[in-house]
Amino acid sequence: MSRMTVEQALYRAIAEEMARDPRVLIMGEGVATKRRDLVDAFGAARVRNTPLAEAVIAGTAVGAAASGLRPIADLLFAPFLTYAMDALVNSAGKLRALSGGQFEFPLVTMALTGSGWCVGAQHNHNLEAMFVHAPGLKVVMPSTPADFHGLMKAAIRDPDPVLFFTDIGLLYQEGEVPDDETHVVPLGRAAVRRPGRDVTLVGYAKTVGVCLAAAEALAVQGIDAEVIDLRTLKPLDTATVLDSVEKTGRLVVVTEASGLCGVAAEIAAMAAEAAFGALRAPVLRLTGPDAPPPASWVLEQATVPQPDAVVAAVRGLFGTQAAEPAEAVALA
Amino acid sequence: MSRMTVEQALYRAIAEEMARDPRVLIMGEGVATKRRDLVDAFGAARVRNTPLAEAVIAGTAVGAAASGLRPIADLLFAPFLTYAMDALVNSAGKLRALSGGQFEFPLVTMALTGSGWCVGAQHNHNLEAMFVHAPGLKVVMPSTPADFHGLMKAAIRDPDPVLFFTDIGLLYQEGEVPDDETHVVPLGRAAVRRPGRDVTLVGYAKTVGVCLAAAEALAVQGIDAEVIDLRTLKPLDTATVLDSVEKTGRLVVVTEASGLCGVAAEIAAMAAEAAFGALRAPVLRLTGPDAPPPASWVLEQATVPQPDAVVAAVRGLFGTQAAEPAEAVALA
Amino acid sequence: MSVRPAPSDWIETMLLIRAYEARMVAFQQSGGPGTCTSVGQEACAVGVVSALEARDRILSNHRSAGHLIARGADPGRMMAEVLGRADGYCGGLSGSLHIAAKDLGVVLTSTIVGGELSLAPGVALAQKMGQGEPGAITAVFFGDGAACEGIFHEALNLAVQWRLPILFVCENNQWQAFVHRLETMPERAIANWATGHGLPVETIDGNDVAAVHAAARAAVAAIRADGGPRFLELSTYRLRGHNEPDDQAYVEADELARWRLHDPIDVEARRLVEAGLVDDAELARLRARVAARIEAAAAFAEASAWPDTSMITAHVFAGKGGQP
Amino acid sequence: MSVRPAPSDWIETMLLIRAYEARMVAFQQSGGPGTCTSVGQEACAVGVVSALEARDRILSNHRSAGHLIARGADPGRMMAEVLGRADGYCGGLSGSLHIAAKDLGVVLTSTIVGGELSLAPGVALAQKMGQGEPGAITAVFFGDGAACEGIFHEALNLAVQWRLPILFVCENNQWQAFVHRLETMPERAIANWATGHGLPVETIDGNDVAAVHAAARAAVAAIRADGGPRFLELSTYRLRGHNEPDDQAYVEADELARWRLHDPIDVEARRLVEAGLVDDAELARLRARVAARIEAAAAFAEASAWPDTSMITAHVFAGKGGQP
Ligand SMILES: Cc1ncc(C[n+]2csc(CCOP(=O)(O)OP(=O)(O)O)c2C)c(N)n1
Ligand SMILES: Cc1ncc(C[n+]2csc(CCOP(=O)(O)OP(=O)(O)O)c2C)c(N)n1
Ligand SMILES: [Mg+2]
Ligand SMILES: [Mg+2]
Repeated sequence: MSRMTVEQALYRAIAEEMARDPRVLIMGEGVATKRRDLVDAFGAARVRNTPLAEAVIAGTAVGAAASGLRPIADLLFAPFLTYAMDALVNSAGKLRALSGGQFEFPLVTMALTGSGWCVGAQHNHNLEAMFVHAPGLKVVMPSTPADFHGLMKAAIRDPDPVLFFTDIGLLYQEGEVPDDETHVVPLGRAAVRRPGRDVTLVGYAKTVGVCLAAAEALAVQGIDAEVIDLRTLKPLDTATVLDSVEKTGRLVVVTEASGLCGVAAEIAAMAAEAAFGALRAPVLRLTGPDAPPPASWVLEQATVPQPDAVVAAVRGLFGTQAAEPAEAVALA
Repeated sequence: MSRMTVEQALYRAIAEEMARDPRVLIMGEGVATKRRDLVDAFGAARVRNTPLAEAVIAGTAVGAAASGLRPIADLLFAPFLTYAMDALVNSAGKLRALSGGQFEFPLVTMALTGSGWCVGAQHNHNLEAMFVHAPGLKVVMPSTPADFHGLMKAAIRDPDPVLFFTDIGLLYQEGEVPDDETHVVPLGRAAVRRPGRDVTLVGYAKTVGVCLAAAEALAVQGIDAEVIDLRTLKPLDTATVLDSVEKTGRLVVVTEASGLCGVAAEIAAMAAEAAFGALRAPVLRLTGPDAPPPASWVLEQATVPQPDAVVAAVRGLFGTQAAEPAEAVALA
Repeated sequence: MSVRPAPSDWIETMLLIRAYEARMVAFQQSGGPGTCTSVGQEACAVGVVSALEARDRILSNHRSAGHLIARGADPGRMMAEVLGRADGYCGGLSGSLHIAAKDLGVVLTSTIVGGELSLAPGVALAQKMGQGEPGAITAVFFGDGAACEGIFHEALNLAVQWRLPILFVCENNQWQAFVHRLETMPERAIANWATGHGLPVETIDGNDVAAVHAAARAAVAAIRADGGPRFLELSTYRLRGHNEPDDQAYVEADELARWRLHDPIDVEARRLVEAGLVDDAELARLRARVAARIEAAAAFAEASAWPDTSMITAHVFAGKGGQP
Repeated sequence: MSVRPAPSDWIETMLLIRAYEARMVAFQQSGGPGTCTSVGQEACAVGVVSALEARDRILSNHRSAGHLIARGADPGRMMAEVLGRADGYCGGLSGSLHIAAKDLGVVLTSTIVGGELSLAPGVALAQKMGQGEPGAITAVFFGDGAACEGIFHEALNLAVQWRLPILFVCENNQWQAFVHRLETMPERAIANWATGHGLPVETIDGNDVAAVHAAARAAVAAIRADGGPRFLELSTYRLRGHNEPDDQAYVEADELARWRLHDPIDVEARRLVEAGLVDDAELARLRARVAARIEAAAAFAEASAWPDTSMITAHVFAGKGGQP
């Protein structure tokens, strides 16, 4: 084990995969400037600065992936993906199926999002659900340095297009990462971060920490919460969530992304469909507001569900009081 | 009342609003060629053919809306919106809030989607949920000629950006439309198409007809289904859905769009949250598959939930059998 | 059929494309799916594809029949695809709008205007970085309308900056669906825009197959020599509507009539006759031969089975059964 | 302060911009938010904005301080916005990256590179169609990097086709965040690309405020005269990093040193001194005056309250409380 930040874990994974597979290359606006280490190790041909043109950066990654390379496209911040949507949604996500399976798209796109830097809604927009909804794409959004390392390696090795989102608020968070170069975390497996009997708290990225903090507070109050880190948003590990709900009978989904048609909605709907018999209380969603994340520090903080709000919501499930509307909670 | 197709109702609404408000203009790739009637009535300045460039068409609509005009941008088919995402998601949806309320964006974008023409996934992609998830946008997707007329008029008059989706399968469907030019259907109100006591069927666009057909079949079998047409997907009329579920205790959501993080997920999650006490059975989603809609007629048909699948699912809610997975049903 | 028609095959290949599309029009008129035909643009497809080799890659768009047939695609499997049948090149999932035939090197066909331009640099980058056969290049076909999309410029700039082996082929057929290109761009826009990106640009009579071939062959040789991109603007005309059916009511009659007199098949036939290489009887034999092929193809397509509904999800992801 | 600095105000306005940004750097170094400064580009902002009138509209991007101050924005409210306070131009919701001041005609600022280019044609279309004051035009500021985005070409082409009253102002500061522009485009690319679209293009020394003003004034007059767009490429240099903090380790020292010798404030000061219009004492007085204004502005900003959390949703939609 070595202690490192999420950012270090990410680039260690990329460097390991580039060393392992000569077909892997990385491109983006400034990647060759910012990662001299990769240029020195793997050469300018495999570590490329690009023009400021997300549409063709993504399209080039898609075309190259279908032609034998394994590109990683660093698109910087999630809202910039709006320029890359045709290549990702209409080409990478659809041309395998539309062609009757003739093409394969082993590519990874990287993007930052989430609160933490007060950069406002044109840099901070948790739009991962758009890509979960679109067909043919996989979506990863880890919470620990070890998972950033292991899931990035899995994403690079995966035969399908993977959107890899990094929560800005976690970028410099430290944790233990296995030294073993063969450390890979398979896509599509959630992690139970804290076992519990009474209620299931589901989160991903920075809200995993929120759920764990809430669970500690709840423990003191005699409520034993199980905390699940989704890690991969598509394919979604429904079994782990459903098993937990079957056991606890209560589910609270906590996301920084807004609620409407978000991942929280999917988890809640899935439970109401497949674990209904086990549910003993309403399924709650605590999410970011349905609003563009503002830049002001105090406002940005308020867009993230806080542990006390999770605690209050869970207590509501055990008491008689009705569930409060999710946003009000997020803003409380 | 006059009998007309959805297409006729749409353009009657546009013509009425252009006559009523000189700030309304329409632009798109070929609109001035295809709608000579509008050019003749309102002049070339207000009915504009554009270059083949969705990003600047949408951006121009957004900029013009913030500057005193009321543009309608015809973007043809929903998948082409992927080129217009920055203008719609990052500008129209965010710049009002990010600027502290300095700007207003009264614009409408039009796009076709859905099965019916066998055009494949790059023309047929029900991605409306992406815009429901994004902040600051309104989304409309009607099912009857009268609603296409009344909701288009409301959309054009609305101070916020509205994405108006037209189900290809409904375009030439006929129905009665009020002759009254003041006929406007307010955004944000669902319609109960068929009152019922036993189960709530929720759909929009072409699946409203699917639900109504299923309801007829269920009636014969002694099950009295209530059918709700959402009409507006954002703002969502949660009250009408919840009131119905409070009454029936059973909910089946039927959409052509895929399920993951779709509108069906939102409706199901909302019910599991706010109507849990009333629910007597799992909340089911019958949706299109999580796959790019194929072109082949037989395959395209199979991507749309059919009445018999809805009937089977509802019967499952009354019998003991467990709910089948949505896609299997959709493909059955 | 070879992936590279010899000069002596050009006329028959153009006739085959014309006959194929005439048959698709008939299919549509009898209730079949509407297609975007390339009637009038056959010399672009044949002239360029005949200058490529098997190792090269081709990207196309919604108007792909000519490119596919010139490359040696089986009209029967193409028709089966248009009809949504199991024997189609894409198993019926694509239909007419995104037909790809990887075995023939026709890859990643996209019907999103500009989609082919976003993907071509990646295909060429893979070639440059040692995937596929050495010296291979990528030819990307697109229209004058696609040149209005921002991605056109992003792709050209990247190809120049990264020195990618791409032959950009703009089939300027004067129309962008229902809009004449002069409503959307200045007269000389396409060549001027391309020139602004600093790569060699040529504007050629796209209805003269020999001229197109000569320009394409020279451009391909130049790309193989220095690895950098080249650009061809082929001036041609869409003799039929944007897609079937389309009464072309919006088309200026004189313009259409002028271009009809310059039909690429007539141009080539005249050249061959004047050069004494074929006579009218030979041309009649060729027409009969392609007609027979197309009838056989249509019969094959109509006899082809519908795909199984399991195909809807069979290829969404790489995993078993198309699952993630 | 006027929305249109008179020639005699140019130097003070440039000094004010420089002092404002120096203060933002200090804020960042003491733990405040990092900003994208326009140090070295002050002549672009002052030269162009001084050629505009109150009726005109301005679109800007992430590097907007110069444009705003030249237009007469209150440095105190700008700082308050950067600090996320209630008195900021956007109530603290924007922060530094998308500051708009509608009252001053600085509209729809977008930090999505190219966003301002996508929106400008619509603002100009509204002017052309009678919204706002007659004869008004739209000036859109963007960088050399934005010219690499496809939307740049879509916007120029639309402006030409629709004859929109837009002054395109490309501040070519040689850098695109951490990438030198010569890694992304040919040497003369920007002027060549713009010229390819068929509108009048001029490349000007962006560090000479008088030259920028003269070119902008002529372009604005031409736009008002014939209603069509004009394009200015202002050659300048980003003297500091992309955003704060940035050690510029990746910047070639000689290039930076060369441009430092051509600092736009020094250029203008030299011109004024040589013309006998100001002396060093006067310059010192001006520096002291702007320093005082900036300190007062900083005090105002730091004293400004944090916005209420209700503001997060207050302006999402037009309805009451920002609700749909
Ligand atoms: C992004 C996008 N916008 C619009 C369309 C609809 N459409 C299909 S073909 C076409 C015209 C394309 O013109 P051009 O590029 O000149 O090719 P041509 O059809 O003339 O061969 C249009 C507008 C589309 N398929 N994709
Ligand atoms: C679409 C998009 N891509 C990337 C970024 C990140 N980014 C912000 S400014 C910048 C450089 C822009 O360069 P240029 O247009 O020359 O403007 P400058 O910063 O030099 O003033 C980049 C890459 C962004 N904000 N938007
Ligand atoms: Mg064309
Ligand atoms: Mg720059």
